[in-house]
Parts: sequence; structure tokens; C-alpha cells
Amino acid sequence: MKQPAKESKIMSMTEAISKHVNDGDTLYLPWGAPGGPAAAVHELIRQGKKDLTVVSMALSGYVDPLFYGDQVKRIITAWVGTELVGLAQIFRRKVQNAQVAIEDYANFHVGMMLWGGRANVPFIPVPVDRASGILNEKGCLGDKKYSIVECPFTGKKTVILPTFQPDVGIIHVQRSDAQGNAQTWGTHVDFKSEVHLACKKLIVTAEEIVDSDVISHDPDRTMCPAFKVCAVVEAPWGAHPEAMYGHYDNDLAYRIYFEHSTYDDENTKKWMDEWVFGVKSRDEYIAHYIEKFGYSKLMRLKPMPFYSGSVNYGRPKPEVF
Amino acid sequence: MKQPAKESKIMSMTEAISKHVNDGDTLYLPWGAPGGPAAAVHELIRQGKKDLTVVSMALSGYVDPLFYGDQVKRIITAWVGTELVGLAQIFRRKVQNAQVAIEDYANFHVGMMLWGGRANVPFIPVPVDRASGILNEKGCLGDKKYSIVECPFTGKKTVILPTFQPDVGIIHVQRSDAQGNAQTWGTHVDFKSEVHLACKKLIVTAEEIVDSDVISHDPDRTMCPAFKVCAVVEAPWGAHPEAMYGHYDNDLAYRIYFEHSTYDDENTKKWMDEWVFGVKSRDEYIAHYIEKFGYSKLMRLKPMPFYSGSVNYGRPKPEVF
Amino acid sequence: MKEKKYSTDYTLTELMLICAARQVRDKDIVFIGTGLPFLACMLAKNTHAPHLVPCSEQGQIDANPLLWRTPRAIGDMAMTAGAMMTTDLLGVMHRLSYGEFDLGFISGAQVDKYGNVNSTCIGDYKKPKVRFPGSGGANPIASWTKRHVLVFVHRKHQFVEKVDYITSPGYFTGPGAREAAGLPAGTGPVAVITTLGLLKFDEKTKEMYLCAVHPKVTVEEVKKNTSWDLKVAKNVEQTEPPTVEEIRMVREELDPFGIYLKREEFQKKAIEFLMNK
Amino acid sequence: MKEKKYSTDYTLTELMLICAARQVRDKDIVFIGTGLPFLACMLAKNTHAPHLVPCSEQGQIDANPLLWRTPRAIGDMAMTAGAMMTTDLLGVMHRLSYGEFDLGFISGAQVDKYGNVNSTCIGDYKKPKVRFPGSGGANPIASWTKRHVLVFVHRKHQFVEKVDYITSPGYFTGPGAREAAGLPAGTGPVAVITTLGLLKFDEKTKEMYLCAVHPKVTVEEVKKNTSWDLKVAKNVEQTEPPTVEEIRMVREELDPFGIYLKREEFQKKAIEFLMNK
Repeated sequence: MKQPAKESKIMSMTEAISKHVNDGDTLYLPWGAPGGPAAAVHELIRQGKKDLTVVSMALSGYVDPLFYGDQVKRIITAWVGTELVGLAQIFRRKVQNAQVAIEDYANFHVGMMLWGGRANVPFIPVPVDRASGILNEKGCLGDKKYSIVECPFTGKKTVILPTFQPDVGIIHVQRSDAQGNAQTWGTHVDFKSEVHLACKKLIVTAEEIVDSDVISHDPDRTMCPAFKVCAVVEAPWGAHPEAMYGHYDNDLAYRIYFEHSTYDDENTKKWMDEWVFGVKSRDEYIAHYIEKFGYSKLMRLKPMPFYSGSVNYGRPKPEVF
Repeated sequence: MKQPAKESKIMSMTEAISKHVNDGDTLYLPWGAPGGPAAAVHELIRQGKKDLTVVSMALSGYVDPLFYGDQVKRIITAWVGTELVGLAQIFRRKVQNAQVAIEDYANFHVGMMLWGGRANVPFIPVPVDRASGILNEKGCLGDKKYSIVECPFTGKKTVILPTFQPDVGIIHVQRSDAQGNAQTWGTHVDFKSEVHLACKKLIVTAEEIVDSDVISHDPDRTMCPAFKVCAVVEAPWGAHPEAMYGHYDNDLAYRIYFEHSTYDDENTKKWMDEWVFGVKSRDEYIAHYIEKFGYSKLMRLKPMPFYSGSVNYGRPKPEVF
Repeated sequence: MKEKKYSTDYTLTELMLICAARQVRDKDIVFIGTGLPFLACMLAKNTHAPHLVPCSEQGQIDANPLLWRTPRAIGDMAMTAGAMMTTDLLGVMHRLSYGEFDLGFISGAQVDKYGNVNSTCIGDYKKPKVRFPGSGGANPIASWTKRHVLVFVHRKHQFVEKVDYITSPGYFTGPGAREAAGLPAGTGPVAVITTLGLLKFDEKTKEMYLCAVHPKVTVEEVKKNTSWDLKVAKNVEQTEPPTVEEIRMVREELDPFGIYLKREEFQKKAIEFLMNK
Repeated sequence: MKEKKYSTDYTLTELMLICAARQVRDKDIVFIGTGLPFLACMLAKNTHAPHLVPCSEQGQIDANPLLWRTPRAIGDMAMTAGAMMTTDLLGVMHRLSYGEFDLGFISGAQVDKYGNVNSTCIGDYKKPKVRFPGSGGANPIASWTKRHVLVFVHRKHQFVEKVDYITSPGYFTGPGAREAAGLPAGTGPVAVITTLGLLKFDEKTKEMYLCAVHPKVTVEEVKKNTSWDLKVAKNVEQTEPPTVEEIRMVREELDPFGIYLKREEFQKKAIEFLMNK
């Protein structure tokens, strides 16, 4: 039978962020190495969205520029860093100056808090010791950081944590259709547990927009359903300088360059002015990259192919019995 | 660098069940429509494993023969049935005669109880009303069926349930390597939430045994890691009369034939003697099917192809920077 | 719009199915299960609700099964080939408890005047007279969809004063009881489609009342087939009969082999087919 | 087995790495993170522990990254192409809390005599002197692996009487403290590999003691670089030096570009490369 025309949610990054992120929102961001929504974060900065609470299992370097201004009021996470490159320098200074309130857990715990939000339960029991700083140092959540209860079934002392349903989440994927059926492969920090679905709505940024037909031929790879998605943004190179499986490697030299550019406030301002405020979009960012470093520098990031096979889902014969 | 030879866990169904399922075990079985481990269930019956506690979100018709003898002592589940075909007649009679103890939840709740077991927490909060039979009628778990607590963060009354870590689980998949890296596609009742990993160990039965190389070219489709697996059994047609994506459709006529053969004890005995006790293995079961109904009856179940595309995971270039 | 041509040749089951389809709104995110409600959704999707998003507890989201055939179960490969997403049982159920499903359908063995449904057992829970499959997803569907619709063959022993076991919550004992039991305000059964008519729930008392009767059915007949003293609307309407096109679609496209609608005949034929070597 | 040829040309960091690799047993299911511990696991897998199962909190299970290159992060595509399974963070972490991981490595900014590690901050938690990335997966790794190994540059300001923040549990305050805090009996740090030697934990007191020193390192030197009065084994052994083959493998196969082992030099070159248009 006939398929109806479906409403497209494709819009520019500017429109997506402007329409769907509000000052004061609680925002979910993924770990992001690989696949961090870097282009979206730069647009968040340009639009100066403020009073944000960020909830995340871990945050790779792509998010560090978001700490430049006073946009992030609170952050609930387990880790903000740049792996082998160094520390997230801007974040580090903001916390050291007590200009951003933090609450530390392990990545595991934040994942379970979000999973509990996905399930719509108000708390979630987690495996955690009761003597380390994870419980004993309370940050911005204060007494709502955790509680300890006795399991009525086993008598076991058990730590429970509050759960989260962030106002909006941003994810970057390899491909999406115009409605927001978004697909990913390779590791994505929550592509099986789908903790991003704890969010009330999602902004999807994608390397490619594809026909729904491409999606429906491999539905196992879909990580969020269209009905959770409020905006779909075509964003090639949207995770740079993080990697994106099948599209580009992580740009180690650039990540080091970024880190070295953020050791102090003055140089950080220069980097921000050049790479965030000095461009209007990811297209201009990439154009600037090519202009400054050369096209071959960008193209060196293209990976060698490593193809999955094709599997047969099978469709039934119409015959009865 | 070189890859080491890995120990194979391939064995016959007889050996797998005999070695790895013990009397008194708590056993996890999947919903199974599609992909129920029917061949394994028939072997469980032939070996007369007893005092079993079965934990499952739901159980399709493939499991009904397991209720024929007195093997299942307790069952914790949400649903045992045969969908459009009718009721699971053997199960139904056993419960009506109070010969099997039952505990009812919704499929959702059993899934969360298993997920909690996977996480190694002793209880799990679930969304459930507090006035229906799901909580108010207690079965074999008695007072350990549930408890109600007040959420310390929100003040919300919340139902918590105990969690499970079954001794052994049995899953049927499209393919596995000899070590038990098992892959599936299409829907499998827990292929993303991986609640089967709540089990202490798993028996994997597979339509095909494949080289590890096939597995590692699409690692997203792996639903359990080799280190959880104690036995790998090659079992083509292992889910019949349930369906298996890409391999065969569900055998509706046979399922109706089974249902009609189990309306009373006498006919049930005939069916059991013919299809379970009268054969030694799934091979003999299929041979009997062909002998009795004809080869074309079996082959009519082959689906039309519906192939996924191939995706590029990408592998990195070795060059630095 | 063309003038509607009504059919006169239909069964009460077909009429019930068509009435159920009319409860579906375009763009509903709907939780579908095997059986008549399933056919009702597919009928709606192919008539007035093309943007319907059918999902199942097997994990398919935005499935379009009629591309291939009448599905035999929600785990039918017809539900998966062509779906926009597959997740798994918990993946779908969390969308449900999160409050994202607009509509669900519930059926069962017994229903009471507050729309509580039993699909677990008749008689004592621990040694029942008849045991049914159990809740499956029915309890959460009746708990967390924004609205749900009950579909029942209208027989006295099924429309009972008190169900033996509440599998799927209706309004329990009346106003406020759902909220007291922990369910979200504003949810609950909105209609009961039966083989005799359409029933709704009084906004104040939450009690079921007769709203419309099917063609040729009398109010008395409905009351006679209900165990309690059924309340009746001031002006009982008559159900809009099925159109010729609706009946054609049901018979030719939705269930051409009578898998659901001519169940006994179909099952007999299936066994004959298998045995005929 | 061939007679071992020992190397005399190596750095203390290389020696530390090789000593860490020796803590790995064949068939260990090991939780790997970026950095030296990661290289240690890869070295072990390619020498005495070929059946090692490397897993990461990004979700790769049984990865074999050195097929392609030195990974730059656990989310490196080298970790995924060729892995036997990918799940996600919770999928791996639940294997960890279930008790299925044999081994983990932990590093950080401070360690105390009970093996408690700080990788969160120096100074006051709410306004720290230095803020580090935080736990990530370190706290659960140190909590739930059957054994874990600490890897540290041995400097006085890092080996402290009391850490400013316990990110990853060692033995807390001594015997029984892990169990009292809810962790499984029999878990805890088993060794500390440093740039100066090998330390273990006393079975009774759970206090760290010096077990072996690296070639040319004296016991006094180790004590001088430790803030508390470090206990010392009766017979302090000398670490087995790296073999020529181990050093070759580290330099030629594990980290040929010095991404980890010649970090500053490498970073300088990387920026030069980028700027050179």
C-alpha cells in the first residue's frame, strides 16, 4: 500500500540550536570520542545559550570550548579530558576558579542515572563503594547526590542515585533520514543502552542525510526513532577533531594544536575568535581548516575501508500456512 | 602480529545440555518468536533435567513441551502462549492443576529484573501501578515479589522488584564462531539490552558456525561475548517451528498442528513420543518432518531475501599525526 | 470527498474491527499487538491515518507490515523488514513508560465496568479454572499509553461485575484510583469496542456506559449481555456501518486468508495442507 | 625456550611499562584504558599472554588494536575494526560489576599507602588547586576487577600520606575496609609498578611495601621519593631487566612514533606538521 509523504525536520544548525535549546536547559552530550557533536557545540557557543546544566557520562575534548564563556552553570559527569593529548584546559581552569559547579560520579553511574530516566523511574540502584570520593564529596547536587537503602529482598546495603531526563540531547551520527531515524555503527557510547533516549527531545546532526529506504534496510542500526527527534542537521565533518567511524580519523595533530592553544586565557581567546566566533558554520570552519593547513591535511583523515558484510533479514512470502 | 589459536567450544546439543544444565538450575529462556531455542528445549526434555526455575520475559509456543513432564518447578514470567494460534495448552493445564508454581509480572518488569541482575544490583525500581493483580496476587516468590519504597529524591512512591542472575541461559542465533561470539539481527527480545548477560553462563545454539573473521567485520551485531559462553552448538532449523530472520519463516501450519495435538493428555503424549522422544536430535526431527510432510513443506519456509547494505567501519591508516 | 457507500454484508467481528480502526488518529504513535487490534491499526494506517507509527514490544518501531502480508505475530519478519528501527523489549517499553505512546489496544477474557481487564486467569490465581497467557505487555500498555481502547466480544460472562484478576488497569474503583495507584493523570481506557456497540467512560464516575449500538442491535441486547446494570447514554447513537471499501480492504488486503477473521476454518485448512503430502 | 638477552639501553618509563606487562596473565579478561597501561596490555598480548581479552569502556570486547596502529584513545577505530564485539559503556560496565574482569590498570595524580588513587583534583574539591579529568571508569575498575595494578611515576608529591580525593579505591584504611564499603572480598590492588620499582600490599595490614627495585635504583632512593615511611620487604629483589626483544617490540611495534613514550617531542612535531602547509 502507498507510503505517505512525511514531514521533513531538516534545518540548518543555526535554526536547530536556536529553536530547540533554551537558556536554563539541562543538556545531554555524549562522550564523543568518536562522534562528538562538535559542530553543534560551536553553534551553542556562538548563540551564547546560557545557564546550562550538562549531563554526560564523559566528555572528550570537543566540548572544552563550551566552558570558555559562562554558559555552563552545572555539570554532572565522570570525566572531562582529551585522552593522550592532555587535560581539557578551559574546563580545568573554570573548575579551579569555581566558576562552574560540578558533580562527579563514575561514567558507569551517570549512564545508569540516564538509563533510569529513560525508564521513567525516579532513582536507580548502582554498584559503587561507599568510602571513596564518588559518594563522600558532594558537589552541586548536594544531599540529592545519593542515598543508601537496605535491599528488602537481600538485606544488602545499596546505593541509589537520582535519575535524569534532560530537556534536550544532541547526537552526531553517520546517517539519518529527514525525519530523524538516525543510524550509527562502530562504538557509540550509548548505541545499545540508548541512554540518549532519556532526553525529552533530540537534535540529530549527521554526516549524511539518506533516504528512509536506506534506514529501513538495516533497522538494527537505528539508534533513535524519528518521533524523539526535533531537528535533523546535515553536518559533514560535524565531529571534527574527533573521529567518525567510516568517515574520518581523529585529528590528533589538530587536537594537540587545540590543547597547546588553550594553556592560557589570551591564547584561548585567539583560538575561540579564529575557530568558533570567526566562522559562521561548520562549512566555514572546514573551509578555514583547508585554507590554513591545506586540503591534503584534511584528506589524510580519511580511513581505509573496513566494510561489514551484508546480512539477510529476510522478508516473508505472502503465501499462507 | 599473530593471532593465537583459540579453544573451540563446539559440542553436540546432547553434550551441551548434559554438561551445562543441572537439576535445580534457574534457567533463562528468551521469548523466542522468532528465534526460540526449540532444539535445546527438546534436548532438555529428553534428558529429563528437573526442579528447574524458568525466568523469562515471555515464552512462545516452542517452550510448551517443556511443561509436559514435571521438569519445571517454578516459572517467573509475563506470558506463555502461542499468539494467533491459541493457548499454550500443556502449560495451561499444568498451571490449572497447580503442578507448576508461577509468578506473574509484565514482560517489561521481568526484563528490568534481569537487567538489574546484569548490573549486579539486588533490586530494581520499575514503573508499575500498585492496584492491579501484577502486584496484588503473589505467587511463588511470596513476599519477595515486590516492595514499595519512597524515593528519597522526589518523595515518589516507587515499586522495586528483586533481580535475577540465572544459572544458565540458552539463546539461539543466526551465527556464532567456535568460541561463542554470537551474532543476531532482526529483532531479538534482548539484543540491545543484553539481559541474557544476567546469566552466569550461556549455551549458544546457532544456525551457522562461522569464522571469527566474519564476526569481527561487523562487531555491532554480536550479542554476547565468548567469555560468557560455555557451549556452542551448530543447530540449523534450531528454532523451528518458530521463525529465524533470514533463515526460515515461522511454520504456522505446524504450530496449529502442534496446538491441536495438545488439547488433551493422550494426544499430547502421542505428539511428545513422535517429535521429542522419538528422535535423538534436531537432525532426526527435521528428517522426520521431511519424511512425514515432504521436503517442499520444509522449503516453503525459506524467506525472500531482504539484505542489509554494507557499512564502512573504517580502519585507521598507520601514519602518525 | 466521495460519498460513502455503506456495506450491508459484514460480520459483527468485521464491524468491531472497523470501529476500532476509527479510534486511531493520524500521527498516533501506537503500540500494536497480535490479533484484531493489529488489523485495526493496519486498516487505519491504510485509510485515514497514514502517518500512524506502529510499534511492537518485539522492538520494531514504525513498522509497515502490510508491505508483505498479514503478520502472524508481532515478531513476524513482515514487521521487521521495512521497519525504521528495531530496538528490543526494554527499548520499546521505556518509550512507553516515558509517556511517548498515544494509543494502545487491550483485549482479554473479562472486563468490568471500570474497564479493568483480565487476561491472566479465571478462578483462584494459584489453582485457576482457566489459565490464559498472562499480561505480556498488556499491563504497561494499559498503564502508560495516553489513551487505550478495549476490544471485546460482547458476552455476559466476559462483561463482569468484578474481574477475577486485574491484568490491565482500567479506572480500578473509580475517579482518582489510577492516580492513587501511581499512574499518570489523564490516562486510562477511552472506549470499548464490542461486537454489539461502542461504550465510553463517564468523565465524572469513570463508569462504562453504552454510547452507540451497531446496526440491528438493541440497547436491551447489550444490557442482556452485560453482567452489571449497564448505564446508557441519553441518546444512544447508531454505529456508522462499514463502508464497502472498508470491508473490501479487510477481506482482500488485511486478512485475505482469514487467519484472524475466519480462525477455525483457517486452522482446519492449515492442518489439512500440512498433512497432504 | 631461548636464553633471554637483556637490554641495557632503556628508559625508566619503558621499564615500568614492561614490568606492568608482566602482571598480565594469559587468558585474562582485561579492562584497558588509554596510556601506558594500554601499551602494557598490548605488549603482554604479543608476548606471553596471546589469549588476553582486551575490553574498553567504549564498548569494544576482545579488541586487537595493534593490527592497525598504536591507538590514540580507547574509542580509536583501531580498537573497533577487528574487535569481536561492540556493546556500549553500560554493556561493558555491567560485565565489570558482574565480576567478569580479571584485571585492570589504574593511574592517577596521587596514591597513598593503601593504594587509594586520586585522579580527580588536588586541593579542595569545590575549588581545587588542580582539576584532573575525573574518574571516568577508574572507580569501577578499581572496585570490581578481580585484581588491579597501579602504574605511577614514583615522585614524592604523588606518593602521599593521604590522597586529596579517593577516586579509585585501594584498601581505604586497611583490612576489611573494602568489604565494609560494599566491595567484593578478594579484590583490590595487587601491585604498584613505578619508575623506581615494584611494590605490593601486605596480606595482613594491606599496607604497601617495597618488593623490588629497578636496576641501579636503591631502596633509599625509593623511600626518599615516598612521603610516608615506606615499609620494605626483608629481601628486596631486583626487577628483571627488559629483554632486548621487549625493548624492540615497545619501540618498533607498540609505539613507533613515541605518541606515549616521547610525548613532548611528539606533540611538538605534530604541531609543526600541521602548520607546515
